Amino acid sequence: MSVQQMTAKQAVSRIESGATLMVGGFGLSGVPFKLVDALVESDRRDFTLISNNIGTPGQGLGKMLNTGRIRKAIGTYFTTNPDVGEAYQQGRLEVKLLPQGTFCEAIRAGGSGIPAFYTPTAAETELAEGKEVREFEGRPHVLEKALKADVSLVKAHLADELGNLVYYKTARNFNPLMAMASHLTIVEVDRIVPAGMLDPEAIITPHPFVDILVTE
Amino acid sequence: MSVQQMTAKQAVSRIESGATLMVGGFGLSGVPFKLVDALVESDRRDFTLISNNIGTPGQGLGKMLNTGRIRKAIGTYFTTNPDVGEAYQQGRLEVKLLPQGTFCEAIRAGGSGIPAFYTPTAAETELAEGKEVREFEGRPHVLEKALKADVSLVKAHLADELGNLVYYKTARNFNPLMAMASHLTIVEVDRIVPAGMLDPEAIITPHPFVDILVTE
Amino acid sequence: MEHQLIRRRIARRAAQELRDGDVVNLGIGIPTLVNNELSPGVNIHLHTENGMMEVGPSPPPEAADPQLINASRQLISELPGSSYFDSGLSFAMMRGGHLDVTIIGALQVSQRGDLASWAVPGKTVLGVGGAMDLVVGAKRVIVATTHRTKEGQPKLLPECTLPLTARGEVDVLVTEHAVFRFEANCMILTEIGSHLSLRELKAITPAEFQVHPQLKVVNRKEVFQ
Amino acid sequence: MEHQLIRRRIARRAAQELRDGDVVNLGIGIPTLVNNELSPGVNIHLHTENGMMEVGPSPPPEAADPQLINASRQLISELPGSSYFDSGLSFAMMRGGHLDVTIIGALQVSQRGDLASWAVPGKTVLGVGGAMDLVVGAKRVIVATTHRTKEGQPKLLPECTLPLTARGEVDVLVTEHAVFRFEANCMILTEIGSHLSLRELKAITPAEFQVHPQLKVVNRKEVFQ
Repeated sequence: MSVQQMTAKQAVSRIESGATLMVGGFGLSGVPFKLVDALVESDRRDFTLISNNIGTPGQGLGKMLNTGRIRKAIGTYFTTNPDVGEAYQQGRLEVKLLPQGTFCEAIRAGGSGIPAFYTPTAAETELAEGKEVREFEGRPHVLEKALKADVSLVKAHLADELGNLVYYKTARNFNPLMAMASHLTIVEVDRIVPAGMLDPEAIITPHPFVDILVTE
Repeated sequence: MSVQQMTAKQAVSRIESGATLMVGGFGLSGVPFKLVDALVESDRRDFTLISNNIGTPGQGLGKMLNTGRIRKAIGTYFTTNPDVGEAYQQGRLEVKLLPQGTFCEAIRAGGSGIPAFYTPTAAETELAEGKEVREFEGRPHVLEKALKADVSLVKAHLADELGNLVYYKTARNFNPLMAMASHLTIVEVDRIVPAGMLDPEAIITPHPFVDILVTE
Repeated sequence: MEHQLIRRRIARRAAQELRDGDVVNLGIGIPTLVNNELSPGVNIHLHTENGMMEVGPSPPPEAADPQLINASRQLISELPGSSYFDSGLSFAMMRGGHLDVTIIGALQVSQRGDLASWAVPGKTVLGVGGAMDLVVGAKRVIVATTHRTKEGQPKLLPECTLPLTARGEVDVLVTEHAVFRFEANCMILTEIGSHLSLRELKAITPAEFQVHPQLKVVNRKEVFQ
Repeated sequence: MEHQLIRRRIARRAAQELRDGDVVNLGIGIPTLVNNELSPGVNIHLHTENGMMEVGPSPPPEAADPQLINASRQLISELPGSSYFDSGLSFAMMRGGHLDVTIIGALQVSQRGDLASWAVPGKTVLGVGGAMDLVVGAKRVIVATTHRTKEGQPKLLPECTLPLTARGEVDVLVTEHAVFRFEANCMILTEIGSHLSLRELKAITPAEFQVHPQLKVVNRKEVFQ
């Protein structure tokens, strides 16, 4: 399908309450702030959020947390926002913690048609509790399931009109993985350029992964 | 470890007879011809070859086949070289066939510390015979093991002095995956440029995957 | 040649299944002809599994680049918006459901939508390529094939006798005589050429199929040309 | 501050474990100090798990770019030969054994080389980050930590009591008092500061360790400074 261009508000209107959302970014780098803000301004809620962290207090995804939109968070490092701990303690937020490499790999798997894989990471630790363990090459490995979402909110630097994406420095992080792993991929970009303006060798996310481009 | 620069002859002298080799290329595009030729000129033999195909008669890996260096071939499409069929029929060559997506994913897994994964591809077909099958989301999936090698022979376009790589058009194919998946990665490049000359956003294989650069 | 004309007719009819903007992978054989038979106003995005999107046409000889090929090892060209990626991402795209359509050839198709397309009878089978991943992964699988083999053997069967590419993944089957759709593993005839009767079609089609209540009878000269 | 000096000494001693050309990931805390304490002639390649190789130093304020950060969320800069990649490739690099060394902090280390570094006692544990993958994947795992906690509790124990990061993966352990190596799950003292006796070291080290026959006694002022 060809990509569509629209405003952040129009784009987030495609998201339903109760959806599973992936949101890119590490710390505050590579977060699609406009899309997150538009979502905060909408009436949508009750999300399962798949994101490495939940911003900082009142910033980025922190806004979504503080307005009570997130029911469950799957990620690796929520320690940077003390509001997360508070919400968790008060039972307002369910949290599922994964090692960061497992988190990445599960999202890539979700986007790649791989339902599950084995990883040595977290074997014989608390984070492997309740998970299947199996030995390969004499070492215990944990069976991890793919992560998929209804919608991904992605931050890229430039897109061409077809929806091909390039990223910016360490703002790339989880964004290309999440762009692959959901039914609807909404991408906030700094600028849209004509087809042919991006180096074909340097395109990180080819357009078949992308559904909607937002600039505003 | 920092990369080393040397001739093709010096590089292939690091390869031992009986080694498992990965060799990049799809058809004759992206094949490291100089490295293959240097290997054919050496006295090394008895290789297990992991490569999508085995060239064409007398070209590329076809030379290795015709000089009796390959004991076993793991790949996806050997039909383009009739010599492969002949060697197989005469019992000179063992062949293991994988679907191309499984082949790619197994190599990526090998380079990524993932020992095994499940894929829907080939489920309920002959190529799944003898393999573990498990249902995910109501669909049968095949358990596939990672592929790793002692040595990878890779063709890239440019390298910088650190060993960062960029590729050329569809000659990229399996090369970046194979660069990750072996103990020793030898890369044939068209040219080596000073560090800083490649766009950091466009580097496909970062240098930690690379051991030896060959230009000649 | 009559044979070439039949292949082109099949390709043209298969092309009519494509929608504007579809991301498409074309297999070896008849499917490669589809790109020349697109309906007016339908622009598709061509994927090749050796690692490229927006595959352009064969270049003039002086512009040909032996490093730039498609999965059929044909020389191709770049278009505005083309991108290159490694085979791992290419197959992730396929297996992960990011291709809208694959059009693929067949040796046999069963009445429940199984496909056999890789293992030729009586030959040592040393090539499978990307077909299994394509058929498992693409959102819609369109088989474009002659109704029978060159030797006149049926290809549309109750069960495939050749090794399977995938089970139950075919969505649409286009031959020079008819179009079938598969729903819940049932084979449904939706279109038949006016040059043959339903009885004649059944005689050359061992597969059991239902006839769609709104069966279209189309003039082969018009629609299949 | 004595505490800052101790941290720097640990970092400097850990830095001596690095070889020229090593690809290195530095964890949060004392490990981040290692890059300023490298021995002359030792150039390392710094990896940050949020997707960059050849991490450069903190930029001057006017050149700072909030989108360019390391895994500790500190502002960093580009060097010639820097590359960016997604988190998936970054962790593939780690887990796949392509990093030569990780230097990482610790809450506890056991005598068989188990590491506990992520779950702080008495707090809700809501962050694990990349430590587990780093420790499982890097070819050499160097722990750089104070010998005891700020409260004077021992960190080097027969068994970790805190949740594990990984079991049996520590190769070298550097504290302000000593250096230990782990071989076949045995903890071996290879170096001790001249400011304390073996008996004093044992008194603050509940972990059982062997003493290397060529134990080095080093002047803390010289080597640990």
